[in-house]
Amino acid sequence: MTPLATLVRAPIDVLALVEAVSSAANGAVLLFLGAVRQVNDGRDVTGIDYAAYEGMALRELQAIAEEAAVRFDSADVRIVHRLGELGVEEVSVAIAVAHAHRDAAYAASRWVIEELKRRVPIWKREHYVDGTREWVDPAGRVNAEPVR
Amino acid sequence: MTPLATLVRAPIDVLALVEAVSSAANGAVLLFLGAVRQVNDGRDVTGIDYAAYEGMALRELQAIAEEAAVRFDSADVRIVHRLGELGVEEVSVAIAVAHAHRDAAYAASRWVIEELKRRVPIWKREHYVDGTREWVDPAGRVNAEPVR
Amino acid sequence: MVYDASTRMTVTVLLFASYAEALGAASLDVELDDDSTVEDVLAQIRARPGADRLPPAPLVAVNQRYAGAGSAVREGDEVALIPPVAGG
Amino acid sequence: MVYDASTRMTVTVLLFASYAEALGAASLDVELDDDSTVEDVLAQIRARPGADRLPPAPLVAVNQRYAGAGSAVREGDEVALIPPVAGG
Repeated sequence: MTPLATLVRAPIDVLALVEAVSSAANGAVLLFLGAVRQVNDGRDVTGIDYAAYEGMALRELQAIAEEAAVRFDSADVRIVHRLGELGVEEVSVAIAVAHAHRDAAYAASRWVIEELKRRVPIWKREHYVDGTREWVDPAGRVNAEPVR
Repeated sequence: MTPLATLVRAPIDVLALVEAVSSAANGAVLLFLGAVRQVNDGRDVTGIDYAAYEGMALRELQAIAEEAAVRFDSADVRIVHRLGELGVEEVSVAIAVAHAHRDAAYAASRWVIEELKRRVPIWKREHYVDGTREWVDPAGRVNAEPVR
Repeated sequence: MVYDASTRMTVTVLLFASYAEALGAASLDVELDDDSTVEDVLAQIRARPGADRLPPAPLVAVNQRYAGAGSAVREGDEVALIPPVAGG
Repeated sequence: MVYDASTRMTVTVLLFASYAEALGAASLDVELDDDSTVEDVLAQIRARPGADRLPPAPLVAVNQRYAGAGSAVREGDEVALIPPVAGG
């Protein structure tokens, strides 16, 4: 069986993820992909590097997939997050969810990405056209200034 | 450019659909797949055949993709519906949506599948293990009895 | 030349899925006055054998767009009866 | 043998992303009493050069689980400071 969650350093095989959750019982499959945007908050981005506290990130991702199955009536969830350097348009995260019915598939997919963004110890550093790089704090955007 | 909507009689190339909506501006891609379930409303299904009023179905699917772009802030939408005989677990419909942000991507994806089910002239006939086949009426389920 | 208000026309009505099965055909030709409406088309269809298996007011499309009972039907229009849709 | 209530232990604190940059290291060893808490770890970290670039109450994980300021820290525990997460 495909693991519920994985961290990878190469392009994510999204088709394999879809196939992992497809089954004769599941009428709906939802695949969410997060990708690197060229412009973020008005700044020109040339790429992003993702870092993680790998052991804990994997543990949290697995816990999210397992919790989703409990919360959303046995939704079948697989999560892959990419680490390392990504260019614009590359996929950083892929979440595949399958369920008998689409209501639960949409709800579970959305819950998983929000939980991932809330609690999984992964960080991203944006690279800008001027050559600078900054760690992103989603609450205050970039960590350019010390948080006091 | 990939057409906004297509009707096909072979397995849907979901990866091509995802690639068609991916761009440097889109941070979120959502792929919805509808697949044939083995059990529907308690009856064992061996397959489904899909029929369409092809000209109008294509026109409605294109209209839905275009309306989604207007309603959901330039969401980029592609829809493929398969026709003909499908076995259990095969994908009957694929909807790819991309947007700068995931809120709009989820909303647009959900709107598109609901509109498709509401207004696109496509019909399905379920094949059951006992060899019988019945056209499905989503309101009253199967059309086994005359609707009066 | 005298204007003839009662010119007749033939319109082909497309049938699909359960409606095609009920009426035993994928299309039917109906004879209509040339100032007819969707309702006039339906009246003709209801007279056909097997039409008792259709609902009282089936959805109709004219030229591939959903059309109400009062919509005009003209020579050359593509008219279709639309069973309850079940795509997805 | 006399029980020694003030045994000292060394705990390694993992640092990531902006916190690793602020403190100039991917991990730091801190000396603690063996009945210490997360708050005691943070007090040690705050004394290090560069710690002024950390928020007053950074998130902490003990053994790969988020832990409150009062949580116990024991010999051999894996302690980590968690900057604001930005996955996805």
